[in-house]
Parts: sequence; C-alpha cells; structure tokens
Amino acid sequence: MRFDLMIAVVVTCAVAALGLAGTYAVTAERIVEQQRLAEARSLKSVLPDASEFQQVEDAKILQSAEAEAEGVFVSAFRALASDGALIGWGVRVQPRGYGGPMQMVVGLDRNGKVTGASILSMNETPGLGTRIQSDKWFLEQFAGVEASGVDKQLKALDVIAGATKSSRGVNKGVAAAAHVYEKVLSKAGGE
Amino acid sequence: MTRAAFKGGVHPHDSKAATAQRPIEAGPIPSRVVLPMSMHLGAPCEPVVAVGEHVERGQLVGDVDAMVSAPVHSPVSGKVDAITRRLTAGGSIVTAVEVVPDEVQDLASFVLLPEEHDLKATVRAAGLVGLGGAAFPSAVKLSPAKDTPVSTVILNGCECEPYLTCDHRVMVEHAERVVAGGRLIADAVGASRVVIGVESNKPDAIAALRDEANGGVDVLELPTRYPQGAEKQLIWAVLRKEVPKGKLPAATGALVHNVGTAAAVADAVEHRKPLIERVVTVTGAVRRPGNYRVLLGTLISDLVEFAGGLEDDVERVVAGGPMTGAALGRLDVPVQKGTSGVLALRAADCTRAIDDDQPCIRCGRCVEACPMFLQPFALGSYALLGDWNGVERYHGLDCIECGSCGFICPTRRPLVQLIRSGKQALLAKGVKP
Amino acid sequence: MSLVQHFAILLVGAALVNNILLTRFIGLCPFFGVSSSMETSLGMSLAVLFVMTMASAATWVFWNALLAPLGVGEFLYIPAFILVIAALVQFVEMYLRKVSPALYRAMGIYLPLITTNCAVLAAATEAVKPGFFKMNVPYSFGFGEAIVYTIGVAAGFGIALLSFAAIRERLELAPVPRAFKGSPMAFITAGLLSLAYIGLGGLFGL
Amino acid sequence: MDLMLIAKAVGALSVMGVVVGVMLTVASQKFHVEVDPRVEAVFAALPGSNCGACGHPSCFAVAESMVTGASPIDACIAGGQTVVDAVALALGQESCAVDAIVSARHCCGGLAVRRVYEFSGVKSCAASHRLAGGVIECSAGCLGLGDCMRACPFDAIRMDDRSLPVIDLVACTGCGVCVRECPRGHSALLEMVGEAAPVVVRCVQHDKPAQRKKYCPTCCIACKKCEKECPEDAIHVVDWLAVVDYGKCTGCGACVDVCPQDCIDFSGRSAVAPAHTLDGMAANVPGRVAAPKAEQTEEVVAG
Amino acid sequence: MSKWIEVFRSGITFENPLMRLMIGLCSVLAVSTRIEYSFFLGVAVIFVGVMSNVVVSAFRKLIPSEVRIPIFIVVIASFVTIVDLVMHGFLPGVYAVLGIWIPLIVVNCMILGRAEAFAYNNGVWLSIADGLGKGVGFLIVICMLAAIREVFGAGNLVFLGVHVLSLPAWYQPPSLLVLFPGAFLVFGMLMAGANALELRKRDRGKGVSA
Amino acid sequence: MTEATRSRTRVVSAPPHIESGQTCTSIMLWVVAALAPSAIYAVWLLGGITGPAAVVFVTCIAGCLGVEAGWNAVARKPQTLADGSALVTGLLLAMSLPPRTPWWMCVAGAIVAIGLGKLLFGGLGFNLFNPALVGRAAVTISWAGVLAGLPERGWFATLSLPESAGLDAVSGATRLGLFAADRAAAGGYGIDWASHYRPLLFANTQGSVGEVSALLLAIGGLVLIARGIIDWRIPAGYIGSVAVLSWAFGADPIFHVLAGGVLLGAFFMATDYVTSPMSKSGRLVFGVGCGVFNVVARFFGAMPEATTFAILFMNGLSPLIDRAFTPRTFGWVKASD
Ligand SMILES: Cc1cc2nc3c(=O)[nH]c(=O)nc-3n(C[C@H](O)[C@H](O)[C@H](O)COP(=O)(O)O)c2cc1C
Ligand SMILES: Cc1cc2nc3c(=O)[nH]c(=O)nc-3n(C[C@H](O)[C@H](O)[C@H](O)COP(=O)(O)O)c2cc1C
Ligand SMILES: Cc1cc2nc3c(=O)[nH]c(=O)nc-3n(C[C@H](O)[C@H](O)[C@H](O)COP(=O)(O)O)c2cc1C
Ligand SMILES: Cc1cc2nc3c(=O)[nH]c(=O)nc-3n(C[C@H](O)[C@H](O)[C@H](O)CO)c2cc1C
Ligand code: SF4
Ligand code: SF4
Ligand code: SF4
Ligand code: SF4
Ligand code: FES
Repeated sequence: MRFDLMIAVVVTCAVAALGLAGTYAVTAERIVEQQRLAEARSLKSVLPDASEFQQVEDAKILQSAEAEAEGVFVSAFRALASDGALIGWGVRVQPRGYGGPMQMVVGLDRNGKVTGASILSMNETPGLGTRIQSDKWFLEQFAGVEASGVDKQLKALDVIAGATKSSRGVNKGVAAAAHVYEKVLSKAGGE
Repeated sequence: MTRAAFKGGVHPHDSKAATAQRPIEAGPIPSRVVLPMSMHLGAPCEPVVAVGEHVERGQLVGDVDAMVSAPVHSPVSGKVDAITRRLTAGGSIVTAVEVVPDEVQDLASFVLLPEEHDLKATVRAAGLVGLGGAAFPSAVKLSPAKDTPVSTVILNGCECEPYLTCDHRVMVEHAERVVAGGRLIADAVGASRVVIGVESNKPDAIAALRDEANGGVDVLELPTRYPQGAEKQLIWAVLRKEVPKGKLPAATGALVHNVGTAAAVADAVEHRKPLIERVVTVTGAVRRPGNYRVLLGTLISDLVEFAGGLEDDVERVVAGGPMTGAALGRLDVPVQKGTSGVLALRAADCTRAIDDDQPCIRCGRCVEACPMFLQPFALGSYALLGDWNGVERYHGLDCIECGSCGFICPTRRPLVQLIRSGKQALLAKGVKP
Repeated sequence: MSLVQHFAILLVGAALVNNILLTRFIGLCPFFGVSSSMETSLGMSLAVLFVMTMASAATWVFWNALLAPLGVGEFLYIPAFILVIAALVQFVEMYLRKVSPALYRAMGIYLPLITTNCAVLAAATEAVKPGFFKMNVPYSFGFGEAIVYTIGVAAGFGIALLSFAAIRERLELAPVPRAFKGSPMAFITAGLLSLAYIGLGGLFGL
Repeated sequence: MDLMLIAKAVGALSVMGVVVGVMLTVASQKFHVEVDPRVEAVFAALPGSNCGACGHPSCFAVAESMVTGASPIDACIAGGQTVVDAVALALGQESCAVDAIVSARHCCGGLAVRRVYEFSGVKSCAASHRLAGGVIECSAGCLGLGDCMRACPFDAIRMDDRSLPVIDLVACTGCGVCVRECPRGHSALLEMVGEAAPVVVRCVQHDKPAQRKKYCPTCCIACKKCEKECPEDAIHVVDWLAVVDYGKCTGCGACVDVCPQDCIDFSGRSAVAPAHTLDGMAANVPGRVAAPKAEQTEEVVAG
Repeated sequence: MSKWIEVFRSGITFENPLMRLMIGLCSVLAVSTRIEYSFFLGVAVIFVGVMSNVVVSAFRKLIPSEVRIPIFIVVIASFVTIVDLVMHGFLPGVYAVLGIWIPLIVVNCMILGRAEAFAYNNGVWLSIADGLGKGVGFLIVICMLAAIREVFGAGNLVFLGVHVLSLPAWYQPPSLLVLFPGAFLVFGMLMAGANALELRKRDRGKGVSA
Repeated sequence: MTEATRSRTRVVSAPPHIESGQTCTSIMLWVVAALAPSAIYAVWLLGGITGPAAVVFVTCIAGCLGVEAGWNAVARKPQTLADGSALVTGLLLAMSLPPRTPWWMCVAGAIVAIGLGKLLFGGLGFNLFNPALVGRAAVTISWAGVLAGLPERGWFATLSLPESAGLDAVSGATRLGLFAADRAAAGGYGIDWASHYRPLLFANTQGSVGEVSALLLAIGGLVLIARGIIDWRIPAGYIGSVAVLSWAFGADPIFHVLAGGVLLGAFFMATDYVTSPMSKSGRLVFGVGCGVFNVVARFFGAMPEATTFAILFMNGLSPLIDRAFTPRTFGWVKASD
C-alpha cells in the first residue's frame, strides 16, 4: 500500500478543512447578520412606522399559524413603535410562483389592513415573472386590502398579463398572511 | 393465378405501346461489327484471332480461361480489321475485335458449337450470359453449391422496365423455346419446378406461355410494378422468401434466368448455336420503332439508322431501359450481349437536368419506394460528402440500383449516381457486400 | 399521492421538466464536447448515469452520517462532495482500463470530463442538501428518493445528449454558412432545442 | 467553540480523505495495466490526419506499428522530414533523411478540350468518368470536377479557372490521396514525383497525335523537339508521348522553352524556375516558409 | 517577463477558454442575463483560478501524480467555498443571484484543466499569468455575452446600480434573449462572429500563397 | 450514317432517365391550396381584406419571402423562392398567430422563422425545427406580455359575424383558456363541451388566425392525405392520441381535438417533411409523441395550449427517432436454412 498517496490526500483535506472552518467562523456571523438586515429592510418597507421588529417565538402561535397556512407561512414579527407599542405585524411567507417558492414579507396593521408587500427573493422568469417586482403598481395595489374577506378582494385586483402565475403567487402569499393574521395573530394580541 | 407484389417500388408509365405488338424483325448487317472482349461481368476475354484473319459466322474470336467469363463469337463472316480499345455503352474502355463483314452473309448458318457432355459446358461454350441486363455468365449460375440445392427455376419474364418489349416478343413468338429452355435448366440443376413470372400488362405473353406450359411449368401472373423483374423481388413474389444479405438466390432454393436467356439455352442445346445475336427494342423518337434481331457488335448508330434514324428533337439516347440503362455520350458504341433496348428520348420524355445542389426535402418518398427498404436520401447525402462510412452504415451495398428512388424524388436528386459512387468506393476499400 | 406516483413525478420532474442540460444549464461542457458522435454520447450517458448514481449514494451517506451531524456541512460540502466524485471517476477509469480497453480507448478522454461535469456535483448536492438549487423540494430526500431523483437527472442528461448527438449527425450534412460551421451551429441548435423544452416548464407544477 | 468546529471539520474531511485514499490506492494496484508510453509519444508526433498514405488505417495504428518496429520510422509519408525527426526522437533512434515526393498533374487541357456531351448529375470526376467515359473527348485527361481537391487532406489543391487542379507544392505532403482518388488513375493523370522534379509534361493521352490534336489544342504532339533540345538526354517521346527521366533532368528548362504546345511546365520545389506558370510559381518558394509575392500571383493568373 | 505576457495573452486570445476550448460554459450561459452578475462571476473565477494555480504550482513537487486530481479538486473546492462564504457575507445582493452558481465554479472544467495542464508543470509566477489570462478571457466573453443579452433583451444596461444605457422606449425588448434559449443563441452568434473574423483573416492570407 | 446520328453533343446523366411528375414546387403548392380555404375564410371572418387577419397574413408572408430572397441575394446563392417552401412557412406562421398581432411582431417572427429557423441551417431540407413554429415560439415568448394585452374583448364585438354561426363573439378568453381556468378550479369539469362544437367547426374567432374553422382544416388535411402529399400516420397518431388521452383524463375528446392548434398542427405542421422522421414506424411514434405532449401539457402544464412546443419538442427528437426506427433492410434476415 502506498502510504504516501494517502498521506498527501489526508493532509490536503485537513489543511483545506482548517482553512474553511476558519473562513466560516469569520463569515458566519456576517451572513446571519446580512440575512437579518435584509429581512429587517423588507419589514421596514412594508411597515415604515415601526422602529423595531420582534420575532414571534411562541411555539403555540407558530404552530397554529403553520396549521393555518401550511407550507407558506415562515415566521411572524411584531412591529413595535418607538415607544414599544404594537402597531402591526410582519409576516414572512413563501408562496409558490411560476419558478418555485418566492420569499415575501407582508405587513398588516393592527386593524387587519395590509400595509404593504415586499419580495425578498424569487426565481421567476426575468422579464416576465419579475414584473411583479419591477412593475411598481402591482405590489402597491395590495396596500389597503382588508384581512377579513381577503380572498374576494384579491380576486378583484389586476394581474400582470403574461405573468398570471407569478401574480397569483403574490396573491397567495398575501392571502396566507391575512389568514394567519385573522385566525392567529389578531387573537394573540400584543403580549 | 396472381401474386401480391413485393413491398415498395414505383409505377412509371410503361410506354410500351409503340413496340409491344411489333413482331421481331431482322436487324441491319452493318459495315463493321465491334466485338468488345468484355460484354459480360467477370474476366475479359483475350482475342484468339489476329488482324487480317478471316472469321466465319459463329467462330470463336475471344476467350479466356477463367471461371467467371463468357467467350465471344463473331456474328458475321468477314475479315478481322483491327484490334483496338473502344469505348462501350457503359463508359469503360475495353479491347475490341473489329470485323468487316463479307459482302455476302448467310445468316441462316453458323459454325456449330462443339459437342459437349453437359448443359453447363454447352452454355459456357455458347458464350451465354444473362440477357436480362446484368450480363452475368449463365454457366456459372448453373452450378449451384451442394449445400444450397435449387428446387425452383424461375424464368424472369417481367420486363418491368418501361419501353422495353424484347422479352415480351420473345415470349409471344418463341414461347415453346422459353419453356424448353426452362426445362433444360431445371433438369440440369435438379429443380422440380419451373415458374415463369410475367407482369400482368402482357396478357398475350401469358396466354402464349400457358399454351406451351405443362407438367411442372407454371406461368405466374404478377402485378405490374417496377422493379418486379429484379431478382430478389421476383423471388419474394414467387416464393415469399428473402434472399439473405450477401447470399446467392440459391439460398432460397431458387435460380432465376431471363426468358430470353432460357430461349438462348434451348438454341444452344438443340441447334448448337452460340450467342451471336439478340433481340433489341429500338423505340422512342426514332422513325421506325420495333424489336430487331441484332447481330452483336452492331454499332448503335447503325442500328438507329436502320430504325429510321433519330428524330431531330432527341435529347438523350439510352442503351437499356430508362430506369437502369446508360445514357450514351456518343452512338458509335456496339450493341452487347446485355443491350436490351435503345431508347431515343425527347426532352419531354426524360428527366430534367439534374443538379446535385438540389436539397433533399426529406419527403420520404424514396424510402417508401425502395424495394430493398433502404434509406436512399441518407445514402445520397453521405455519398455526396464522400462519407463512405455513412454509406456503409446505411447498407449502401444492398442497393440494387433499380432507380426507383431517383424516379420518385421530387427534387430529382441524382440518388442512384451518388449511391453508386458510394458503393464503388466501399468495394474499392474491400468492404464485403 | 401514492408512493408510486410520488416517485414517478420525481423521476419525470428530474428528467424532463427540469432537464438538467436544457432548462437548467448544468453539464453543458460534455453536452457540446461529446455530442459530435452517437457512440460517444451513449457511452458518456451511461458513464454519467453510473457515476452520478454512485456519487449521490456516497454523498448521501457522508452527508447524513458525517457532515450534517457534526454541523460542518454548510462549509465543507463542496470539497467533500467533489472529492468523492473525483475519486469515483478515477476508480471507474482504472476499472475500465483494466476490464475493457476498447471501451477505455473510446471513453478514456471523457471520463476525466465527468469529474468536471457540473451535472454530477449538482445532482449529488441536490439529492442530499435540502433547498440547494432552489428546487421545489422543501425537505431533504430519503436515500431512496435521492437515488430515484439522481437516476432521473441522469436519464434527462442522456435523453438530451443523445437527441442532440442525433441532431448533430444531421447537422454534419447541412451546408450551414461557413462561419457557423461546427460549434456556433451547435449552440444555435441547442438554443432552439431549449426553446422546445420551455414547453415543459411548469408541468405537474414542478 | 470555534476550536471545536475546526476540529470537527478537520476530522470529517480527513476521514473522507482516508476513505478515498484507501479506495484509490487499492484500485490502482488491483487494476494496474502496463501501457507503452512510446506509442502515445509517437502518436503525438504524427500529423493525426489519418490520411492512410502509409497503408495503415489510422495514425494511431501506424504509431503502434512503429513502436514494435514493424514499420520504419519514416513510414509516415505525409509528415515529411519534420515528422520523421520527431518520431525518431520519440523512439530514441537515429533519424533518417526522407525523399519527399509531391503530386504532379499531367494534363493542361481543361476547358479547352472538346466536350462529347453535356453532363448532368453529380459534380464529381468519378461519377462523370463512369458516365460514358467522361464529358471530354480525351479519355485520359482531367475531368476538372475536383475530386482530388476534395480528397486532399491537407488542402493543397485548388481548381483554377481552366478547371484544372493546381497543387500547392508548399502544402502538398506527398500523401498520394489525390492520386488514389482520381478516376483517371488508369492513365496516371496525377502522379507522385520527387519533390525536386523540375519539369512536368502536361499530357497523358497515348492516342495518335493526329487524333488527339482534333479535340485538344494543348496536347503533346510528339514532335520530339524537346528530345532533341535536351542537353541531358532526359526527355524522350515514348509511345507518342514525352516522358521525363527525373534521374537525369537538371531543370535547365530547354524543353519548356522549345515545346510548341506549351505543355511542358516547371514544377518542383527546389528548381530554379521562372514563375511563368501557376504551378511553377510554387517553385520560387524557398523551403516551406515564405510565400510568393502577391503581384506574382496576379501575373501568373493572367498568363 | 515577455513569456509571462505571452502566457497571459494566450488566455484571452487563441486559448480563450470559452470561445476556443468551449469549457466552463454552464455558469456563463446561466448568469449572463445581466452584466453585473457576469462581472462578479468573472471576478470569482479569476480569484479561484489564480489562487488554485498558485497553490498547485507551489506544491507541485509534493503532489504524487496518482492522486493529483483529488488533491487539485480539493484545493479548488476550498477556494470556491471561500468565495462562496465571503460573497454571501459581504455582497448579499449579488449572492442572491449568483449563489447557486458559485459552487459550480469547482467543476468549471477550465480551472481544473489549467491546474493540471499548466500549474502542475510550471512555476508560480507563470501559473499566475496563466490563471489570470484564462480568467480575464473568461471575464471578457461573459461580459460581452451579458451586455448583448441585457441591452437587447431587457432594453437597458445597468452596472453596479448605474444606468449605463437605455434603448428608446419604442423598443420592445424580446425577452427570449434573457431566457435560456437566448443564452445559447447569442453565444452561438458570438462564436460565429469570431469565426467570421478568423476566416476573413485566413482568406486574406491565402490570396498570397498559391 | 448521318453525322447527326454518329456523334452529337447531347445530355448524359445517370439513370433513371424518367421521372415521376411531382416536384418540390408542386408539393408546396398543394399544401398552400389545402390551406387556402381556411386562410381566405379567416380573412373574411376577421375583418376582411383590410382587417387585422389580413395584415397578419400579408406581413408574415411578405416577411418570409423577403428574408429568403434577401439572404439569397446577399449570399449570392441561386434564388430559391420558387420552391414554395418560404410561402408555406409564411402562411403557416400567420395562421399560428393571433389576429391582432402587431405588424412588427409578424416581421420579427418571419425573420426568426426563415433566418434562424431555416437559412442558418442551410435552407430548405436542412433545418431541424419547424421554421414557422420557431418563429411563433420566439414571438410569443418574447412578447408574451404584449400579446396577452391585446384588446381582444371590445374588438371582436364590432365585427359583423354571421348569425347562424351562433358564436359568442364577445368573450375574450379562448376556449382552451376557459378549460384551463376550469381545470384550476378542482373537481369535475363544468364546461358544456358540446356547446363549443359548432363554433369550433364553423366560426371560431378566439385563438389564432388559423383556428377559425376546424372543418376546413380537416378537409384540407384529408385532401393532402388523399393526394399522397402527407403520410396519414403523423396526423392519425397525433389526433388519435389527443382523443384517447383527453378521454382517459375525463374530458371530452372531440372538444380537445377541435380546440386550439391540434388540427392545424397535426395536418400541416407536424407533417413538415424536413422536421419529422422518415420511416413509417418513426412517423407514428412522432405523431403519438406530439399528441401525448400536447394533452399532458394541457392538463398538467402551465400553459393552456402547447401545440407549438409539442411539435418543436418532437422535432428535436426526430433525428433520434430516425436512428431508432430505421426500416429493416430487405434480406437482412437470419439465414433460414
Ligand atoms: C419561458 C416562459 C417563462 C414564463 N415565465 C413565467 C413567469 O415567470 N411567471 C408567470 O406568471 N408566467 C410565466 N410564463 C407564462 C405561463 O406559462 C403562462 O402562459 C401564463 O401564466 C399564462 O398567464 P396569462 O394568462 O397571463 O397569459 C412563462 C412562459 C414561458 C413560455
Ligand atoms: C432493377 C432491376 C430490374 C430488373 N428487371 C428485369 C426484368 O424486367 N427482366 C429480367 O429478365 N431481368 C431483370 N433484371 C435482372 C434480374 O435481376 C436478374 O438478374 C435476371 O432476371 C437474371 O436472369 P439472367 O441472368 O438470365 O439475365 C432486373 C434487375 C434489376 C436490378
Ligand atoms: C399550430 C398552432 C400551435 C399553437 N401552439 C400553441 C402553444 O404551443 N401554446 C399556446 O399557448 N398557444 C398555442 N396556439 C394558440 C392556441 O391555439 C390558442 O390560440 C391559445 O391557446 C390562446 O390561448 P391563451 O391566450 O389563453 O394562451 C397554437 C395555435 C396554433 C394554430
Ligand atoms: C406537408 C408540408 C408541411 C409543411 N409544414 C411546414 C410548417 O409547419 N412550417 C414551415 O415553416 N414550413 C412547412 N412546410 C414547408 C417546408 O417544408 C419547410 O419550410 C421546411 O422545413 C423548410 O426547410 C411544409 C411543407 C410541406 C410539404
Ligand atoms: S436505394 Fe438502390 S435499391 Fe433502393 S430504390 Fe434506390 S436504387 Fe433502388
Ligand atoms: S425522394 Fe428525394 S427529396 Fe424525398 S426524401 Fe428521398 S431524396 Fe429526399
Ligand atoms: S496534393 Fe495529393 S499528394 Fe499532395 S497532399 Fe494533397 S492529396 Fe496528398
Ligand atoms: S486530376 Fe483527376 S480527380 Fe483531379 S480534377 Fe482532374 S480528373 Fe478530377
Ligand atoms: S462548466 Fe458545467 S460542465 Fe463544464
């Protein structure tokens, strides 16, 4: 058996692992931080009045939210004003569009009115599906939709021609967020 | 009885009306006969006469000691004028013995063949070759291998080529010779059955043969479709057996001879007559179309002249049938043993000028027409590029060059010509069929 | 959804709807490099099927038994997986060389290409690491699923490669403009082929 | 915490390294095969065009054969001196000098020869030759449809405006493919001659001069002027056709000057020849390096 | 130094990995929808290519040839992972798009090919030239491809957030160009263009030598 | 012997020396003739010779002919307009586009169809994908948004349509669109299939130009089969598998055969010689493949109709099919002794 070969491979592996673990240690925090920042920016954009967002960690709430919008619901945030008062909710959802799940944030105020929707990331067809983001009017039309009877209101909204699937995906996300609000969050209250 | 035809093939207009009912007439006695030493497939003959020598009608002028070959006899009495190299209808340049006939010719007599002990030797001595077109020495076919006995002799009276009527006339006028020849062949190879296959467009030939046929000789009416007369297709029509690739027809228990060959066999045996003349259909744009009994070696120009000469608007002269025959660049080439017809075609009767730039539109008609179930379009494309491996992969060597594909192709691709180049290149490379 | 249906959709989705070559742009080097002849394409397809399946099985085991439990997968998976693939390929190469020199002569130059074939790494990673490549697979595959999925990907690779090889055989006969002869035309044909595969997009909601 | 992670990482990847290493070492011993690296080396030295001039089906085949000694190191005809040197180097042998040969065309009729008929069909010499012996009345001359040009694996042939193949002596490697491919092979229309062959007779027809003059304005008329003029006794009219004996020919050009039919030409790479013919032009090229000047080309085409 | 320049230049011209060698295609075709993504991919490839060439050539005497491929590939994979982690941490916007293609740089045939064919046989200094040359060749082509696709398929060109170019409003960009068939088609056309130039040059050369 | 007989320059070519009557041009003209009734009817029904359908026809056909002629002129190649294939392509491109397609889109489609789809490959006979469908696919994908935004609704209402046709001229959604919407609303189909038969057969103004009358298309197709221009196997395989599969999926087979591009595709596009297989069995497989793809896409896909992609997809497979289904050469049997 040629031990020199094995030693060469193992040493390379070990050195590589060492280097990578080091790099990971340096960047890991930043990566988490970046993700949090992006999320925060989105939340801020749909709920501009809030100054702080608090992730909901109550297992019971999360469970019933999950049950309400299976596979679409991701997480929920309390939007707090500078004085700490609850002014609304941010809901992270991942509805399916044309090209797979899209990461979205939907904001609702305490009265159950949608304050806005924003897209974190998506995999839609450039030029077609991506118009849900680039055609500004499309996302804007969700502001003001009421959580109660949301399905009916959404049906009346315009979809982007040629990108029905993507548009419907956004609708689904908003609807899921509204349902979670109506059935779970509105009852959970501000703690 | 009628049999379903083979699969594939085409239906060209048969154009036989002009000569079908014209009895066989004597042909010209030309001022010079040119006897190529290679009028057959196989080894060429060597001249056995010298320049200046006088030869009799029926005298041997060329022979060679090879298995696949056929001796040549002089069809006239006369003086050997020269031994030259001549262009033949097929385009090759071969040694030829040129004889200037005597003033007086006695066409009724000829030098008798030597007495031989069996049919094969007689046929060989007579210089008989297949008169169906391929000119394969007939004697060779009469010695089938031990392991593939022949049980059926098939006489090929299909004459599926348009225009040609020479076999037709032979069958009508010499039915008894044809049947007798068939019997002789069957006896020689030990076959129990003789089947004469005739296309349905020759009812008078069928009737004439049926009158003569009895005991072990059947006349089979076959549908009129080109190339019904091709050997493998004929065997399939008669026996429903495919000749396996690379094998001889005997593998199916069949031996195929042309009806004219059969008649010549009967002549050779009963009259000890060598092959010195044959029936040639001269038709198309000539003034006196007909079926002529032509001395071998007669120049086609003399024959055409004898048939009244060409009309002015003739564009192409073809030796053989229109589907497989050779177009002639010049008419001073001799009639050979395999020359079944001379056609003078006007522009309107023949193919448009061919341009190999014409694309294949992949219509698939050639695939449907090919009686060998090949893909002629692909063979043509590969051959055009000189990709001989492609030709081999698509079984180009199985092509029988019947011309059905070229006939049917809407863009008139020179398919046969291309496939032929491919085949020749492959054979030159030593690829076995 | 019955189990059979589940696996069937997994297979079709991997092979056709998300065809690795023509709708996902992965594994293109051999797609263009090997497709000039039918024989090498067939050989390459089989080699990919073999290596890919083995690779997925191996990476699945390493991931689930070693990397994931230790919590180091996130940053070690690339070297770890590619190491497994490279070793596998070399193994196959040595094996072929010994057992079938003819096959080795025919495929020898393509085997090393498999190491650097994105498709193998992508499929192996996808079959193991949840959410990679944004496939709509919200959960991690079991071993069986990983294998079926990989076979699907490899089958899709084979179908696309073989049909492209047959296409290129015909292209050889075509009088394309001089500047387009060869590779440029291969790319344009691939473009039209992927245009046709667009029609598969979104089939079965995949 | 971080140290723990690093330890785990190193451990994990090392384990995989061991597994892989063991697998490969075992395999490399179990599946060990001996290959002769010299075959690869020789193969690399060959031109790789699989032209077949050496009589082997491929360059790889001849490489194998050279390594076993079954073929000599100069078996590759197309490669010329450079390849022989490279092969010798790869095999660690003494190189040898090669007598390079090139292709020469013995016909200058082209479009001037009388046509017998109009040809319609595949534009290839072979196809035309098979059809009634070719379009031109001369049974030996060039048919001008360029089979040789298409066949040349080294792109050394082009067809000129007389429909005659012009062989670029710089590019021609002497592989002989064109000679094999030309359907006028029976008359040796194309012939392999020594690289230094200085003159070429551009006629191959053995018909009687009186006859061939009728259809070809440029044929050799067997006047024997060249024979008389030649100071080296290197050119003779044999069977009604002038033939050069390259063993004696010095390339003085006396025959070229005297030929009333202009059917003797300069050729050959090393001859000192005026560039007054297309083929002769290549003769001005010293070795395989430089190319003739552009204006020369012009002049030559015009002439 | 002149050798260095020659090695570097060959990567851009007649040994261009994409146009000539046709390797490393996947990420190129996928990412070239926007010039911005292409640029960063190119930079990532240059980094990985140069670094792995450096490491391989520095340790080439120590690497046994039997296991060189696994070792090369682990080296490459490590640099790729570094790019992956760093980009994820510091360029999250770009990473969102390029993320899935970064790991595939590992299998970019080009990099392994260079490690094996060049770095393993040459010194560090020249290996840098080689890695850099091939990488820049890659970068140029991918950016060209992306520029064409972005300008004609989207109607404008945006680089690092700057609006570089916009086509007039009446221009209806055919989105086919930014979809996957467009990648193949445009790349094919680019190659044909390069071929045409080459052929022109060769033809001109031919006119002289008989 | 006269000099004329002895030797005269005449044409020599290889056998065969006679030919069948059909030429490329005559075949193409038959296809045009078979399409003509549908095309003329479409122009008449959709606004007459100044209407939008006429514009589509004119721009597509002129575009295709122009691109081909221009290419030949620039490349100094013999002019090939006379073979008629560019005319067929233009006609079929027009018939596969919606009636209000903007003119510039038609021209772009023609450029892609003839330029990219055909001439780059070497012209007639060498293209691998159906040129008209390449053009259509490129256009519909490139400008999906523009096409979807065509103001169909109001426009058709202004047409004077034959009363007897009994069509609901105002609804904008295509019939397949209705089907697709219905499909989304899970559960059984609520469509009254039979109510669509008459409009689909006689006067259908929703959908592409070529879809106005399934009856005329079918007659044209059958004429081509009867004349031996096209092989029955492709349309039979295509239409047969559409019918059988849609029935198996619980929908109405007649509706699915008549609606959308199936008839036009099956008779006139899948049968394009150049891009379909050559052998008989291969053609059947090809036809069935188109049909299966089409139905599966209709029932499980993201688009309401996929005729274009079904045929293009099978075009891509057709060289492979050709390889797999070559006829057995005569005589290539196991030696039977
Ligand atoms: C290549 C391609 C990409 C597409 N991408 C999207 C997309 O990203 N989002 C979308 O909603 N529809 C997309 N579609 C369109 C869908 O296939 C489908 O036609 C559309 O959802 C129908 O919607 P419409 O009624 O608005 O035309 C795409 C179609 C194609 C051919
Ligand atoms: C395409 C084609 C058509 C043929 N047609 C006939 C024909 O009509 N009559 C005939 O006797 N031989 C025909 N032959 C020749 C036969 O195949 C076979 O060679 C001949 O019948 C054998 O008889 P023979 O040797 O006596 O000529 C044809 C051959 C081919 C290739
Ligand atoms: C030959 C032909 C092929 C067609 N192919 C498709 C296709 O692949 N995809 C498609 O959406 N429409 C295609 N159509 C158009 C459809 O028949 C119909 O017009 C289309 O479904 C319009 O519906 P939509 O606007 O709801 O997409 C084709 C039409 C014809 C005549
Ligand atoms: C039966 C038949 C169907 C055809 N169908 C089409 C078609 O669908 N699209 C097209 O562009 N050309 C069509 N053509 C014309 C022509 O064959 C086509 O343009 C070739 O693909 C060009 O090489 C057709 C021709 C025939 C004879
Ligand atoms: S390929 Fe040969 S056998 Fe087939 S039709 Fe053509 S000529 Fe006849
Ligand atoms: S008949 Fe002619 S056009 Fe038709 S497929 Fe055959 S070769 Fe091609
Ligand atoms: S000209 Fe003839 S001998 Fe010279 S390289 Fe070409 S084919 Fe070979
Ligand atoms: S030399 Fe021979 S092959 Fe070349 S063009 Fe003349 S005839 Fe043809
Ligand atoms: S870059 Fe993907 S296979 Fe080469």
